[in-house]
Amino acid sequence: MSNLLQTLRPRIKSFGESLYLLARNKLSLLALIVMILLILSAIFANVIIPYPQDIADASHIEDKLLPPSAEHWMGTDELGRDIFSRVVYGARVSLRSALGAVGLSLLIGVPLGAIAGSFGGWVDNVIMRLTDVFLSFPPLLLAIAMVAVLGSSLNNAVLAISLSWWPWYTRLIRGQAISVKERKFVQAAETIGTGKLKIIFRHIMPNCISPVIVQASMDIGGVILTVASLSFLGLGAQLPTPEWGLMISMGRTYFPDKWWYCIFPGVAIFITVLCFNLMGDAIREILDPKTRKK
Amino acid sequence: MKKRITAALVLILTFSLLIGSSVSASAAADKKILYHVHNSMPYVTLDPSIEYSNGIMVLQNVYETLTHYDPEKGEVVPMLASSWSSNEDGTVWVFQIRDDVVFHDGSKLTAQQVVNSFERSMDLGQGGAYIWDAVLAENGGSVEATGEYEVTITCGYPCAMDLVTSSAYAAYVMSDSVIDKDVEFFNQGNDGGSGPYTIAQANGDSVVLQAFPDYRGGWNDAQYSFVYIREVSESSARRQMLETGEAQISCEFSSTDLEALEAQTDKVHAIKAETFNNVIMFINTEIEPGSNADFRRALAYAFPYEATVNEVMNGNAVQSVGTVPAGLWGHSDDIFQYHLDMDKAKEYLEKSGIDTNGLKLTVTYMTGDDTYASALQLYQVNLRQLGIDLELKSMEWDQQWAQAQNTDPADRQDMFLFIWWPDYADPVSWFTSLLHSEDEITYNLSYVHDDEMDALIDEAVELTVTDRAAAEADYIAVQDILTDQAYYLNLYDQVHTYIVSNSVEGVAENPAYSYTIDYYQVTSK
Amino acid sequence: MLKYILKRILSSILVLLGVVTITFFIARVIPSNPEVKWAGQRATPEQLEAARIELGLDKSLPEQYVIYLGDLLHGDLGKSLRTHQPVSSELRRYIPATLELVLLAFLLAVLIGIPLGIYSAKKKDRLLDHVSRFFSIGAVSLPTFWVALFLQLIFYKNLSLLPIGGRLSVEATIFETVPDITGLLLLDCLLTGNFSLMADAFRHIILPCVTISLYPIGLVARMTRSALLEILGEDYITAGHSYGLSDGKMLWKYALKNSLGTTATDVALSMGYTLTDTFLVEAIFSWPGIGSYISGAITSLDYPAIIGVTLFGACCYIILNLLADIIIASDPRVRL
Amino acid sequence: MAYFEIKNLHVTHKSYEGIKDVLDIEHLTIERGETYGLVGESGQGKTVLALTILKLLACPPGKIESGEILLEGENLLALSQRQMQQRIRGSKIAMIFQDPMSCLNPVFTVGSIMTDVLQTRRKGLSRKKATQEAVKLLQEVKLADAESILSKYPHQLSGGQRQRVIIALALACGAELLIADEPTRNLDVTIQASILKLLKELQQKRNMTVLFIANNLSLVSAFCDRVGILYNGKIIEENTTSALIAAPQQEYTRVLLDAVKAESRSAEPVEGGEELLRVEHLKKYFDINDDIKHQKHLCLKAVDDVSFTLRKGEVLGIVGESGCGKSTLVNTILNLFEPTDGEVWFEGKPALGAGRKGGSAFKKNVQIVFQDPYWSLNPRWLIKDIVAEPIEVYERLGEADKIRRVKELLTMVGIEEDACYKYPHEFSGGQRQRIAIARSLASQPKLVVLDEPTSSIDVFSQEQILALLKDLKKRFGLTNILISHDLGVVHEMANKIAVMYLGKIVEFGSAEEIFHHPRHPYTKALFDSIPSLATQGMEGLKTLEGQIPSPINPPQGCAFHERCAWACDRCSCETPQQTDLGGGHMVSCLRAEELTELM
Repeated sequence: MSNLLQTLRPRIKSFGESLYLLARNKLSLLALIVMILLILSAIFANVIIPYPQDIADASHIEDKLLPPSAEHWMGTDELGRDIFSRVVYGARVSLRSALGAVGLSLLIGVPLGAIAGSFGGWVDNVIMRLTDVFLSFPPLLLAIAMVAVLGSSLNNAVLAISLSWWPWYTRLIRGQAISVKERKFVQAAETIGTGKLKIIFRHIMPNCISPVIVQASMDIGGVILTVASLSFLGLGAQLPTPEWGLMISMGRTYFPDKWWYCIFPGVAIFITVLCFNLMGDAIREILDPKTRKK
Repeated sequence: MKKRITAALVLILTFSLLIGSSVSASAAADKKILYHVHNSMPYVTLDPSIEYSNGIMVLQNVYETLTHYDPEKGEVVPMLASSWSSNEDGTVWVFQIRDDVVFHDGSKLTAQQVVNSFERSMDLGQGGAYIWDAVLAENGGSVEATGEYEVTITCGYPCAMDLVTSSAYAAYVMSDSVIDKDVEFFNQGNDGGSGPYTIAQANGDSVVLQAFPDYRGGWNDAQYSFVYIREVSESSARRQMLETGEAQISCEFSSTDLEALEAQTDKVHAIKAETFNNVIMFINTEIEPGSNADFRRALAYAFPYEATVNEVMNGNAVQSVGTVPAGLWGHSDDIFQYHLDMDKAKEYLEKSGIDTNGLKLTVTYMTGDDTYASALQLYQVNLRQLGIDLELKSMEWDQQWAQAQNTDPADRQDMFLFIWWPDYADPVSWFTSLLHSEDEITYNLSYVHDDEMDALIDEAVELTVTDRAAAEADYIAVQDILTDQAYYLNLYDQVHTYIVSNSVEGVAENPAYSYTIDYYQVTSK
Repeated sequence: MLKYILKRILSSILVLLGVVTITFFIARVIPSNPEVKWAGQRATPEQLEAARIELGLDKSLPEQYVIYLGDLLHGDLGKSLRTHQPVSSELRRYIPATLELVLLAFLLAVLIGIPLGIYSAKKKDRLLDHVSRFFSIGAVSLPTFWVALFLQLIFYKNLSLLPIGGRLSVEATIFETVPDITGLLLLDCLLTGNFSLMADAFRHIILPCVTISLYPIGLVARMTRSALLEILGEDYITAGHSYGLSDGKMLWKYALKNSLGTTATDVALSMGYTLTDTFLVEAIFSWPGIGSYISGAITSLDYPAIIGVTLFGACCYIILNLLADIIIASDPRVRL
Repeated sequence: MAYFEIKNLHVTHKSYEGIKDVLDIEHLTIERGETYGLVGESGQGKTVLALTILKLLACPPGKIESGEILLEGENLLALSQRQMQQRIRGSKIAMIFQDPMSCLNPVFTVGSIMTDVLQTRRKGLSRKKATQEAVKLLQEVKLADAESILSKYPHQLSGGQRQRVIIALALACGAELLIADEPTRNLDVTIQASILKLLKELQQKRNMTVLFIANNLSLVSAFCDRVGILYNGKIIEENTTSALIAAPQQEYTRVLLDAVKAESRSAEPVEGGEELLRVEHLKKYFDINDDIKHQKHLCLKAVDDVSFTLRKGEVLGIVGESGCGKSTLVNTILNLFEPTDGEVWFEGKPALGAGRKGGSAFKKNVQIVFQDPYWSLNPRWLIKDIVAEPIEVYERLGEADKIRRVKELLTMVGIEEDACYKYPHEFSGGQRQRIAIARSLASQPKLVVLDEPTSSIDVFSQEQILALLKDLKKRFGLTNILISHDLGVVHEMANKIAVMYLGKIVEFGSAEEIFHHPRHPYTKALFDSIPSLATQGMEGLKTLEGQIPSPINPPQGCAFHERCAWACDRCSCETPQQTDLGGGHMVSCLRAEELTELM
């Protein structure tokens, strides 16, 4: 921590302030706006999209693979369904699964990390070895194994991803916990005689959480990408779910003549992930210049 | 430092872009290469007794069988065997072997080597080895050399051995020099065949075949001295390779790639090959609602046959009539054919008295085949009109199969999308494997148990050898029951469309040997 | 130091054992019938029984596990159910291709990523920074399998500048004697001085390599940038300025050296994800590497193969992780 | 024309709250060879000024609105970064930073850092020459075996050594103006003195001009010719040192003065009641084993055989340099650490080993107030929860009663009741310390430990906090243990003193005894080395030479003998025992008797 300029370094207090800091960087601001739009469209998908029935229960084989046009902004797919509708709806699918995966990993990773960091000793050792084991699985293979056992579905893919993802948070939290443990208010609690568990979960964990939140926000993008990859391999979402990765894998057989089929979902992935990553970076720089996946 | 490395890289890059093509320039002149890109690995093993997969597209050109199925004639013709005969009940078969056959290692073919080859397959008991069931010692069969060029095969029970010996699986004849070798030996690119080509290289994803100069058929300049078979899974990639003229033969294109290619008549032409592969939809007849015949009929009427054949398969398929594909004996065009008819479907649904509200059916299909996915999604839409919710489950074959074999019928799928083809030109496998009731589930995945059918099938198998016409009649009778009861749905027979460079002619696929091309017949213009 | 490394290696082995155990048991609960795969789909019950015995499936799970571990010690990963060949020898055939790809990709990552990171750190919040940030973040935001399709279209079909896939041209495979010393084709060609072949190999590796390197490039650039920014905020940098040291020296000598440790770890840890990408991309460029192999193994649940590849991946990760830790440990600041 | 001159310099800092002035200096001149002291607490803009002069201020968020900084008539603010780097920084103006650790690049050896600096300054200086130069410089700053230090990494050096290296670096390029920004801030008092002396010498030798920035007047009084008081970025008062101390004009200046005029007030001795706490032969060793730099299993003797008794109503002040084991001692008594050996009796009952459960009675009775109120309160909790935490543990109280109790406590420490529903960061340091005190009283303890209770809060609050503590002590008949390096505070609060050195209590006794007749050489040295207003100029400042030996392998015999001015051969072999000089005045020095006369 730099002591020289401490007096000058802003300490984030309010939400407004973080917004202000964020707005100073045009790129991040743009990302923020797009991201909000994405989230909104994900929430209100059914209202926005022109052909809601094309999501699941319709097919117009007669007008399959039409190029983009006034009534089909992104053309139609091999069953004549409106790609625009499906891409927009796909935002919901991707975001939901990404949030699910990250949330689940947090659920597993954070408490473990807090316990490992606070207890130290053999508990710490066991937990950290475990994280090593899970980290050293190539995520894809872990996913494959999971899916092979549980059958392929979007939820199982999400589960699989969380399984390969939680160790990152465990590591991060542990690091935090170790430093927070040294903070005086923890010692104070000890002198007061507060119970160990209460100290871990009421004192230490809440004070570790912020960098993890930052990390999580940065990970969303990556997770969306992974979900797409799994679906691309047929290990994730099942038809006719309009999942972007799945759409690309269907569309690539019609590439390049029917370019629109696999371009638009790809672009959608790119923009979404880009925005989340940009935001993640921005948030990290604002809140906590020190946090990094390690 | 960094600078130097980057400089080096740039250098190599430009350098390579400039002279990269020189390799091809130097060689291609004298030796002609036929480049065949395939959508999946060209082989799994190269062991002629074990391979039970794509490998036959290689082995069929390297090894030979006693007999060979001729699709024009619709019967088996001599290959290594010059002639054969059997006793009237078809339990003893005598094959006369050609005396002018030379293996790639230079040794000459004798009856003993035939015996050794067959016994090798039986001993290993892998891949297609089951075809020798009737010959196995425990079933009272045997293979022996009854002369230098005469092989006598004794069967435990009547069996059309002339058809069996034409099989592309487990029936290849190989030189003694490789009899005791293991899989690894073969996968390293060694072979002991007598066919027109020898294996020059085997790299897992690709194989190089080289003309065998002493092949008894002889060689002319138009034929190719090298054949390069390689996996390129992406349809679009294979298409581009044909467009640029890099490759000469490929098939299994996506509908759009096919359209695009067929349009480019200046570069390539299409060759359609009817196959014995047909796609079937099993229905779990052991539990509600699949156990209800009218309900099954409703399902049958709701399937979008035409759309699938024309739109999804883009004409690379024909709707099945009965279960035996056209071109194979046992097929009849008079068998009843279902067509998409939602009114009839509704009608039968009412008849069945099945309550559809909240009714959910699962269908399992093999991951990776987009045409299945499309067809099923269409089906899904139709069924929804009947108030039935169809859930698509893409699975790896093994899981799919394992689930289908679940001991508790309720834990199995409701429907199962399935592709079947005979290992040799005999319809028997559809009936014995898919329709004959069995005590341990293997391929009867509608779980049919129909005594009438069983009786007919057993009879037909007996008759196959002695009175083929009668056998054919029985099979047709079975198919009538099948379609009436809709135990499973016959969806369509595949048509393989090869895209072939205009510089090449003589490409043809033999339906009895799926995906195999007799490169010996292929010549350049 | 030595003691520390030994200790780390020991724990790595422990981790590896964990991986093996988990994969082994996962593989066993996956619903599949290995004996059928071994004996053929239409095999008779007798043949199936024989296969079960040959594969040792008749024994109890713990027994099988012990046996498997025993074999593993002798480097025996069992036989592939599909190809009936020892997995170890098959891996030996496919791994070099993948390694060649990944190593080259990481080389690119370092050559492009680090300078990029440095410059955008130097020009923080100026245009160049925004551009490079956008690029590096964009690079990690692209679905690789998607990029691959485009590169093919552009460089093969439209420009017909580079081959569409594979490791060598047909003619090269058939007529040239391909050297096999290290298995890294480019290197082997260099060693044997066969430059025309090397050029051919190089033209083939460009596209897949570029595709795969996107992710690490972006990552390295980002990490370098943030690491540098962090360090440039430290007191000793200000102090250095006050002694009149030049900015260049500060950046290139002081800051960079300090930042290497963190960057190295991040790159090492990101390896797993890069491997995943490789699996996806190899299929598209029909690159005869571990990716194509695994996808084959997966479609037929050939679990000896799957475990083999998993172990390979785990080893890569563990080794890289070890290296990273050693890099950090060699940093004088660290006193664990 | 003055040598160095600042004319209405105005610096602002832009942040979310808007633009705020950090510096607004109308006029400041320093003549050549002069030592100018700039005094103010942290946050008053001292560092900003230093950085501005060198043009190293981060802009944005900082911004130099207007003004001139003239060095020999040349306006530095007009120069470009490049010119600054080439002509001014290092060669004309050099700076010494407050935190010696963070100011040396940890991944380079001292040698390479120094040669770098030397070579950039003097073009074409060979590495060999540069190294020789470096050695010279290090010797000049009185670093023994300079060669070996060149090959060391910063973290391998002690604080004092680092600070000397930094000074050497500053001198490296022959700067004439030296800006010393609290150069002794993070150093032990005894080291502090020697560093100051060194600076003084160097200044005279090289006849440099020094801008000395400090946060307390006593240092400046000893060191500087003229003093300026910096408050809210403005110089509110300026005068020659003596004059300023004699007649401060501003209120703020007065407070600053009071803060260091400790001797003025002293605690009234209380008649100790019955014994409350007895510590017997308490030991706390820490195991050190280091994976990376494969050292063999070592142990650090943080607390080494400490015994004392504390009676009801007493206030025991524990003094000693940092690392002497004060805090460890307390933490061990408080059961935060497992003691390696020894006994602690509370009200005649064993307080240790009783473990978590049995100990709770003891824990209830013994509470602690920590040094830094910023980290001693959980930032994520509401004040009510923080203060109520002990109540939660020891009493079953309804929400309503709890709140009532909390409010009582808060009013008691002078915090308005509606603080309950606020978070710590909404309060100033002083207020937080009050809240911490409220919490410590919540469980109605008998013994309250005060760990540097005032050292990290502004001078204004310090007074009030001390007053509050005294008051509370009276009201509840509390007994206190007070840890502080600030003798002023100890003087004011404590009526028993324990002087610790390397984990041992070297002297123990009543406050006035020890303050007025210190018997242990270390105690004496400790007191002398602390600059006070009394000592004008550096001469009065006694220094304690040598580094504090590492507690990992303390010297044989008397741990202090290496630095002791009175040491004799006996000291180096014989370990002194505690001897009572009467009136419970214990000293562990072999020559205690004879020294009474000598010192």
